[in-house]
Amino acid sequence: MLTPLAFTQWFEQWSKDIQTHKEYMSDLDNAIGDGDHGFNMAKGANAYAEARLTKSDLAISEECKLIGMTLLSKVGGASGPLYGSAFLAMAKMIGASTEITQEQLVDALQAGVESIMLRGKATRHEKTMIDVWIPVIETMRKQELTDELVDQFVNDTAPLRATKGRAAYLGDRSIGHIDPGSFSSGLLFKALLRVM
Amino acid sequence: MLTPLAFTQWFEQWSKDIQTHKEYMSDLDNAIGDGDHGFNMAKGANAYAEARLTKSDLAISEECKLIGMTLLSKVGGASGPLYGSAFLAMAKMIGASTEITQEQLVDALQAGVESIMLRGKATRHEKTMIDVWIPVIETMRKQELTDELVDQFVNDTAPLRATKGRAAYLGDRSIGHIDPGSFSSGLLFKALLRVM
Amino acid sequence: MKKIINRPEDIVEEMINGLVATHEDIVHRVNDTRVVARNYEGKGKVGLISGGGSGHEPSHAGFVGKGMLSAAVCGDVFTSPTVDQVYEGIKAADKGAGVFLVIKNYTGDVINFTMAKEMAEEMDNIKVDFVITNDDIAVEDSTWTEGRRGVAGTVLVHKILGALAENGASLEEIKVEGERLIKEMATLGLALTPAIVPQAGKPGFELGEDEIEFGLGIHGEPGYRRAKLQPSKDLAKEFIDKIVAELKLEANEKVVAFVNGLGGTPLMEQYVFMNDVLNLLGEHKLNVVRKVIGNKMTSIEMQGISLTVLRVRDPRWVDYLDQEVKVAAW
Amino acid sequence: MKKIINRPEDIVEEMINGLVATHEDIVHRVNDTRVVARNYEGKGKVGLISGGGSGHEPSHAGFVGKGMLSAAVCGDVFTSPTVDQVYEGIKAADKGAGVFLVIKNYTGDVINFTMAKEMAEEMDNIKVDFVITNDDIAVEDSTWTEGRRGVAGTVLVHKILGALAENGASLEEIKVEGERLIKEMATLGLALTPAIVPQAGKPGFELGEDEIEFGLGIHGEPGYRRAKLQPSKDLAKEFIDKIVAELKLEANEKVVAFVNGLGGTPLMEQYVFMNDVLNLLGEHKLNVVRKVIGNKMTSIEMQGISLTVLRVRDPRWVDYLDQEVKVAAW
Ligand SMILES: Nc1ncnc2c1ncn2[C@@H]1O[C@H](COP(=O)(O)OP(=O)(O)O)[C@@H](O)[C@H]1O
Ligand SMILES: Nc1ncnc2c1ncn2[C@@H]1O[C@H](COP(=O)(O)OP(=O)(O)O)[C@@H](O)[C@H]1O
Ligand SMILES: [Mg+2]
Ligand SMILES: [Mg+2]
Ligand SMILES: [Mg+2]
Ligand SMILES: [Mg+2]
Repeated sequence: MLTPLAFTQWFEQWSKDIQTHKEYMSDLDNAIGDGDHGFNMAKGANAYAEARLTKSDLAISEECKLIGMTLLSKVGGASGPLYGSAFLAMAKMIGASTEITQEQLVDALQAGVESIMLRGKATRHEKTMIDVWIPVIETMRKQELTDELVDQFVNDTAPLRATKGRAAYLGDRSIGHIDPGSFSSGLLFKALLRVM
Repeated sequence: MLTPLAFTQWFEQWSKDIQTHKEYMSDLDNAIGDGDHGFNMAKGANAYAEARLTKSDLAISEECKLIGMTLLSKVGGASGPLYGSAFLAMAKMIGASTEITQEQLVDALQAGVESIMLRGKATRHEKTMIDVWIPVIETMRKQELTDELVDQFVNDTAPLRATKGRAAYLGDRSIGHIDPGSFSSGLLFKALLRVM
Repeated sequence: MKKIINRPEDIVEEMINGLVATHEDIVHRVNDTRVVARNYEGKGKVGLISGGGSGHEPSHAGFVGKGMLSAAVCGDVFTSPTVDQVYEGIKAADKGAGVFLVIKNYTGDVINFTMAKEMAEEMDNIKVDFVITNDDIAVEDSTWTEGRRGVAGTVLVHKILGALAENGASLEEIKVEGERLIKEMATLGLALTPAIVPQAGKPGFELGEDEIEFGLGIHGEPGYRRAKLQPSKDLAKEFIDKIVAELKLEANEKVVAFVNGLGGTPLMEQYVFMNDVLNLLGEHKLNVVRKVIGNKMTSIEMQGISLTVLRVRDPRWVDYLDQEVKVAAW
Repeated sequence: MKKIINRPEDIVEEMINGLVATHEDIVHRVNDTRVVARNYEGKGKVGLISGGGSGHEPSHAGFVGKGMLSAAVCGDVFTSPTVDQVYEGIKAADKGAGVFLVIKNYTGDVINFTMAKEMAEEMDNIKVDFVITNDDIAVEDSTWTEGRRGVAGTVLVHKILGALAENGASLEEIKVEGERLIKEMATLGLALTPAIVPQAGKPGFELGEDEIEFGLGIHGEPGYRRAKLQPSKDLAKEFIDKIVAELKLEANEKVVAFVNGLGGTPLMEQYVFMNDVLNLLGEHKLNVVRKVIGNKMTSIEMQGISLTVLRVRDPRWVDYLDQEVKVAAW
């Protein structure tokens, strides 16, 4: 069972990891995008940490809504509203539950990725964060997710040719580079593994 | 006696020498001005060579007027009208004479430098071409002018502090650099020595 | 990085403050937002909104004012503004006749603007519609990918739709005209030097001493080809051949030529380039009825230029281009 | 040298051609000259002329048109135009009421313009008068030397005298106002990077990666001090302290603040700097009644900025600044 505390810890861990890797993520984005992904996410992580300070005793869905609204209203770019809408979809799916099972969590993540796909008009294999979310969800359903597998999903975005996001403008030249949004999603799921 | 041919040869020699030293003169100007003196003078020299092609049998004063008008109408900057007005003043002084003595030449040069001083509102020791014209004229009167002396007058501008022209904006920092206009005037007088 | 700034993280805030103070007769900042809105807006007029990442000045706030935009929403440098900021912009621009969004085709812009549209529709009952500009033909178009980027041509869309809105056109009419317009324009750009995003502190890419990149986007997105620096004439020819082919322009057609400076290229070079452009368009027997020039859709301090050609399908477009405006930068 | 040009020796010709083609509704080129003149000029109106070396675009041709200049004379890059070209300009601008020259204080400009004045007076009986702008307080003033340079403040002189001329002022009235104006303005500039004169092909000076130069002229003439790059606030403070002292500005006086980009500095930074300038002028309790911003008196692609402050001695100056114009670049 996942408690509200687990969600708080999850997002706090993710925020820290984003800060740690912000330069690297911007470098990844520099190679095939506009070089701001790390800064965008770090801004969001900061804003979340600040917003979190004034809140206590949040239910799980409120916790998801808080991070979702924060990313939506502070990050901008493509990643802000995509992550934002994913967390809002998760909040909606989780509803009033005070604790949730791992299965319920996977369902919520599924709702999240569907929201990303709808907003981003993207499917799998287009070299976006979706290419981490989908295999992560599949593997979690089988209770087989590990840090190594997450890293593998992230790295598997490198050989893909981007057809969505800024990297799509590079066509074939996007091949060989890890997708920055996939990396930040990788951090999200590794942070989740630590609190589960 | 100086013939019209001598004047033609004089100005042609000067034009060539300007072409040869145009980069160097612009470098001098770069140090204490805006770096165009060589290009300005080269443009004038080219225009003079071209204008000269369509003329023949010019009297001395016509020859002076041709180079004066050419510099005035093609060079711009400070040096164009200053040199231009000097040659026009010389033309006026020489008048209808078909040949002139060295003394008459010196008088003409004196009229020339006075025109420069009037237009440039400058006197001696302000680190301008005037600092070559005046000692050259003095020495020519004594029939003592040599290449070495001309070079010395040019080099003597280096220790001066500029109070006229663009170099004046540098104040003390103009000290130690040769004045570009003095250098081109040096070429003028060395070319004159070759035809005298 | 050499810039006249204070802390990189304050640049957008300070820029907006400087901008609204400078042009206080034309625009103001909507309190506590990243929205620059015009001072006087006709009642019952459709609001016209644009925006995007900052760093493209005078786009977009420089085009806010009578006859052009109603408001501009300023994101961080090269980063699309957030949903709630666009939503604030929509609310500020709404005078009862609906709000029209001019969105440049970037994932972030499209998502944030369209989510804001949904919010305004659902929560405030404001009618909102939009057009997505995609004039940059450097990137191949395909419905399966992101499609083409929206670049300098967007400024012509602001001007023409701005005039239309000022003249009282309905949201539907503006939508129709917007969709027609974007089909008739094509842009290509090139860069001589990269731009430095203040927060990154280093250039987004590198170019050799004599190298240029054709087809670069306004955020430093890679272009279609690197090449040695060439005479302006040859650069103009490369662009015009591609644009004429893309728009299938034919002799005697009327066009607008827009030479845009990317920020670090002086007007002197823009005029030299325009001279070549006009000569070449003349060789194609095109009738260039209007010329627009200047730094309008920039990429911070990038040295480079873009050329936009608009086919004048409708003679009124020229009237709309000519119509008087009161904005900082047209 | 990375520039969008053809042959360096053709740059001014091609630029002028591009310029008059782009703004054909406002200006034209006087045949076989380097003179850009306005299309419509009131009969019996004093002609107002400016000019100088090229490389300062949009100065000066971008200010030709109704309400500002009658004609601009374009020299080679950073080189004063020749006497005969200025003379052509005077003839083009003369409509019977005389011609007024706005000359920036450089030996070359002063000599060429004043010799042309004499030619026009003697040969064509045209009444000509002039003012010599010298707003750059970076260089110490002295009647024994060249005095101060004329820089960006010249643009404000064009605007105010242009309005006056348009309203039918006489040559004498314009002279009086011109002389009053130049006493009330002061400018300081700074550079982050040098400019490259196309014909020279290399920078006129060098600056370290984190170095700036205070007081640099618009032709790359050396300034008064090299320093490390500093926050915009501190740059603004250095300039404002010097300008306030020079003009002896006192609390509650009315001033105009003009932030000018030198060519390579994006508008984003200019607004940030303006924000700091306005805050500091506010601290001095000065009443900034008008703000002007943009690349108006540039130095090719130089990155840098200048600040001009004009004390409003006469309230009509503000009206003249506000008066409508039809020019390419105000
Ligand atoms: N259409 C899309 N669908 C899903 N994810 C996307 C899409 N476009 C971009 N992304 C994700 O967003 C990341 C880029 O985010 P970021 O750099 O913050 O925004 P921007 O591209 O606006 O600069 C990409 O690496 C990718 O994973
Ligand atoms: N007021 C003056 N009187 C006499 N000579 C001057 C004056 N000002 C400048 N000069 C001369 O002109 C030279 C510079 O010429 P040039 O570089 O062609 O013109 P500019 O200074 O307009 O760029 C100086 O080196 C100096 O010799
Ligand atoms: Mg990015
Ligand atoms: Mg010089
Ligand atoms: Mg971005
Ligand atoms: Mg010069």
